[in-house]
Amino acid sequence: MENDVILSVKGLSKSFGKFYALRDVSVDVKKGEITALIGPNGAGKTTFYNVITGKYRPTTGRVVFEGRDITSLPAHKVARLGLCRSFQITNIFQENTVEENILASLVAYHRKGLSLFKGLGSYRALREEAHRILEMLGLAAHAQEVAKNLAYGDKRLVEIGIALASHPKMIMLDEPTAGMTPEETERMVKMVQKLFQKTGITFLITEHDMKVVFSIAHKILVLHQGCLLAQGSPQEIRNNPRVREAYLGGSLDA
Amino acid sequence: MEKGKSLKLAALLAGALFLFIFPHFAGVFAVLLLTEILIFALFALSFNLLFGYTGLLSFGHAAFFGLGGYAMAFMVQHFHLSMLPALAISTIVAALGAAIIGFFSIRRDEIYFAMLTLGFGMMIFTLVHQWRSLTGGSDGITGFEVPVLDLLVKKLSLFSPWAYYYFSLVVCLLGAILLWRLTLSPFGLILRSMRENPERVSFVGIDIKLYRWIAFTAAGLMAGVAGALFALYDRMASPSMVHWTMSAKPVLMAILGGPRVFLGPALGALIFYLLEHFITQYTQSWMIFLGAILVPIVIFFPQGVLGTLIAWAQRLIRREGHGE
Amino acid sequence: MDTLLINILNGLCYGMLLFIISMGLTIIFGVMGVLNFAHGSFYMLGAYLCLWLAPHIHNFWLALLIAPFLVGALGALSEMALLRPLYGRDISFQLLLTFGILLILDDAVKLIWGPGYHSIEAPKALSGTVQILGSTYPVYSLFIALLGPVIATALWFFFHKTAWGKMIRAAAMDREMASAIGINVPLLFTAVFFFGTLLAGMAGVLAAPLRAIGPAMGDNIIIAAFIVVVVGGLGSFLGAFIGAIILGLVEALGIQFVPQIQMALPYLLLALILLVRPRGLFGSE
Amino acid sequence: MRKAFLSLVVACTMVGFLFVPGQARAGRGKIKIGSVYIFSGFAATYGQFAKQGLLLAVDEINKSGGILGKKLEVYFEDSHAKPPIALRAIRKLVYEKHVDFLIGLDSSGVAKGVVPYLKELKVPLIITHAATPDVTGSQCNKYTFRVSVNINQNVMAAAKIAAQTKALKWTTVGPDYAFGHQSWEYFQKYLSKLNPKAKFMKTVAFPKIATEDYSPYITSIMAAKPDGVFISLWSGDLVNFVKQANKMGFFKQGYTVLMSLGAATEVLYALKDQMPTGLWVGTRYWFLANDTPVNKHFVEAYKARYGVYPSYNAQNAYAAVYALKAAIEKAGTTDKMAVIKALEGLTVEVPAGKIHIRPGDHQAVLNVTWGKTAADPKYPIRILKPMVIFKGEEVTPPVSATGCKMR
Repeated sequence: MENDVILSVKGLSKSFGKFYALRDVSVDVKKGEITALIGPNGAGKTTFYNVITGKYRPTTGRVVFEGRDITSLPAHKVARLGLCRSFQITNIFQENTVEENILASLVAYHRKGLSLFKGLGSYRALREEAHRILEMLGLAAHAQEVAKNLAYGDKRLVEIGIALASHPKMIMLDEPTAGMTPEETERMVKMVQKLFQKTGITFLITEHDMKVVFSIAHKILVLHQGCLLAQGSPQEIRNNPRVREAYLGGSLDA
Repeated sequence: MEKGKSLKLAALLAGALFLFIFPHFAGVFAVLLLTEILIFALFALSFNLLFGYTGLLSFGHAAFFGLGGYAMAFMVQHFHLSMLPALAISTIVAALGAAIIGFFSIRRDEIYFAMLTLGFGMMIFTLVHQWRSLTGGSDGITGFEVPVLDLLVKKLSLFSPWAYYYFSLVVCLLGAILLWRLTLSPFGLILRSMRENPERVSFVGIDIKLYRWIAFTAAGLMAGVAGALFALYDRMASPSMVHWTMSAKPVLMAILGGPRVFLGPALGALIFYLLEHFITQYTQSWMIFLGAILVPIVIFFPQGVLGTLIAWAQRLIRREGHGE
Repeated sequence: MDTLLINILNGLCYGMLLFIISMGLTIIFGVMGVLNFAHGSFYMLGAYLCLWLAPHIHNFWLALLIAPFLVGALGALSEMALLRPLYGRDISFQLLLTFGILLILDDAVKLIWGPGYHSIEAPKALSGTVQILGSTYPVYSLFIALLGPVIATALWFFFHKTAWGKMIRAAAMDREMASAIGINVPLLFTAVFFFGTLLAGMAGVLAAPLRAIGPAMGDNIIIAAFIVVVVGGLGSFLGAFIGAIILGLVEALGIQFVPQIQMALPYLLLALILLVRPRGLFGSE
Repeated sequence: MRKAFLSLVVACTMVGFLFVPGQARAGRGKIKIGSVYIFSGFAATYGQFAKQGLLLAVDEINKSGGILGKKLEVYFEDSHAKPPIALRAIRKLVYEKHVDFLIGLDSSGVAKGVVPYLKELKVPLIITHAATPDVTGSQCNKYTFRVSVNINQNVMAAAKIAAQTKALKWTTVGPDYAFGHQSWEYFQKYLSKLNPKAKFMKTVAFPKIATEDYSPYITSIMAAKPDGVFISLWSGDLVNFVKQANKMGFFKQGYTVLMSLGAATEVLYALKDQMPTGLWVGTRYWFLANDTPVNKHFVEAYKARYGVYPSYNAQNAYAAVYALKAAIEKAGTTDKMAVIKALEGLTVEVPAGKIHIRPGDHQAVLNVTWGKTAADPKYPIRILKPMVIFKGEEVTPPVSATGCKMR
């Protein structure tokens, strides 16, 4: 039972002054599942991500990843343990090429960053791996393009590529379809499902598009005003009266 | 690709060759001027490792230039060391200084980083300015001669401007090549990624403080080499080497030439000195002209002169390519 | 004891000059995100304009009204013509551009007024000395030390009670929001640059009877003003006030107690504050 | 790929500009003089005066047929008061303009940085202002000459005056570099010999060059309650200091005040009647100090051309040109080594009086003027009344005491 849980959060709170962005949140994320974290704007989703991945220190509570206490670890150490994230706003290396975006992450994972004088070109294995990742994301043709010139949807894929390249055990995606057209959204959903099937990586996704959530998530967590309102299977959440009342309203029927 | 590579190599070799045969056609003054340009090109390149490649605007880079210069002057004046050991010690002194100052400075970003480096730089300035028994105060250390270059099999005098030009050329080329390799390495990629987005870099598992610290120390080390060369070129180490106005020079050069192109700052150094050289021939108030030239360059050449030229050239080439 | 008191007064007098300069610098930074390297040169220009006006109008107070206005106008002009194309670019471009303006102003002043030092008499009413605990002290310095808080209060009223002041404060806190709620941002920027350089010019006029007027006076003060603004917290009104007082006192008392390292003290202060409080004393995270 | 190529093309083109010949080697049959002074920053008036004095002399000489039939041509460069920049300027003059002789240098710091390098340049330099004893002492070499009053001479005279006053407890205000510190050091050395009862206080003030605000220093000095204050500030710094000291009542405390460079006309012009009367001030030349025809002519010509009375820097530069003229005529050639020989031991009359350049250390021996500031309706500035003139031999230490080993 314990072995199934990859990320365990206990009594997590985060306050900014008097304001509690998170209040006593306890959840478990199971290995090999896609878990969705939903909640209205300002429910504390991004804060939840930031506290877990080491951007903020929690006010109280513990975060355990794969049996290791990672509470208050700095971001780069959390990433090293295999817990990676993407960002709500496109957060890539704009002036670098697409390939370099992926390579940066690979360099970090393979701990080649302190190789000071050997040219990047001579790391054939890294470049092949970068190529494989770009191929998987359907971006291979854009490898030498400067990232800022990509289409919006492609940029979001680069974002996921950066996370993938650090060989994560678990990826936390923060609104991967934010600002996308319906076509782009569909492409992204398919991509996430494809990645999940191919790699078996555990996913935690925040998402505002309920269609997306209910089509891909195995389990759903609902945040409301910093508190965990409910958790369960999509069916359970759909039928949960509190969730319906507090947040979902009638939208699920539409 | 292969063709492009060989073209680049050929161009670089041609450039190096040009620098090597240049003194045979030029007068003493041109040789001296070019020596100074080379030294400042190295200084600006070292600064740009932080600015153009890591995204950190240091406003105290002259501290390490000065540390290198003072260490060199001190070693030559008091211990009469020969060139290579003196240069090695100066480099180490500058690198140590950079490691210590960098340890604190890299904890802050952007304008705060600039201000911290300014603060530390001016503390070093005060140190050399006030510690008269060690540094000669505001007069600096003067009156020493260029040490001999002891190559074990042969001792070479670097007294003549030509000899010193060649020595500086070799050292500056080596320094530039090292910096260039650094930017092409995985380390360089991480630096460039940090320039774009330091937060993202930490989320792929990189300790950005460590990388910034290494970059800061490396940049300070190379600035120390340039400073040591400059102290010998000038036959003096003076507080002006450490002052913030000296720190402003590589900033100016990098932005003039183009911080996103490796050789941009070197070109910036060249432009800076040639401008100064030509303008001061006609008028004593060269600052007003420098300002008048600086302003349009900043407005109309957002990627620096070299960066903008390259962008134009690329557009031209692309257009030709479409025509075919 | 009385030496200490006099030196505290010296420090306050210098601090208040610094405050007026830094206030302009910090407003410009807060609203526009521009660190104006030429700010010290606008200060110098204020002093020179006062020198130029003095024989024509024979009235220091009138000069105190006119000269800063002219400086502000030049500031606004240079903002419109030169700085505007640079918004949205990296901060280093603005730093370099204002550095270019500094070079031009410094040399222009030298071409117009010559490289020498000039001096201006304090207005008659303030030209004497007073006895403070047995020491003589110039009335004019005392006047500056007292004028500082008056100006600070006036500025406080401006920022908190007038529409323009509130707008500037809102824009300083959140630039994007300012444009979202319909403030004419280009106009606001020009106005802010006008106002900021006007303050620099005013400090220049006030400093004219106190210090020698010379081409180097701007370069000496700009770094001190940078330190004040960063120590106080970029864009912070209160920070500029407190920071200026601290720096003024540090300089004056440093000379009395630790003359050997006095030169390093402002930088030491800067580094310590930044390491302990990353955004300065009153800066917001 | 193309990036690297392009950058190289651009770089090479620009370096090519260096080949564009300047006006170098243009004037055969001319005597070229390179001149380096401070033309910018806090002491830019120095350069201005020196340039005016120098040009006056050059124009006079050229009008009357030049030296040995050759016209003089002068190139000016700015030292920014910084040694490295001065050195660069001198290299430019020697290597690019191919000047035959150098005249100039304000600031001891600049002189100390430049003088050792002359051995490499092999061009004689006549210093007209920088006063550090080192350049005609520990650093002396055969290329370096000085026709102006140095620290030793100026301060020896100051000590003689100080010994005559009742003041016993002395302190100093001086610029924070070698000149200020050395002035104070020599003042103590000479005064304690002349008056063993003189005491030198611990509270001294060495504000850095181009200090804006002197009030804390003035406060400290006033708090220490000295009898006498020896002030070695100069140019803009002295102007600044006097203004602020006036406001703080510094000059009303009954101190004996000695300003080693207070009688510089540019300072007096800047201060006008803000310069208090009754202070002892020194100078390196005073335009009313002698009424020889040479001096009268100089002062009148200068006043007519520039509208002000000449400062010491103007006279010194003017004197240097005439000293050079005398040496070239004595040598009968413009050959540098011959001119150096001729300069050694040369006696020449200049506006400041007869000066004699000692062969032993290349320092000129000349009269030193001090005096008390006084108002005179005939002049727009303070003048010296009474005036005390010290004979050069009285205030110049012997060559053996300078530490000079001529090589």
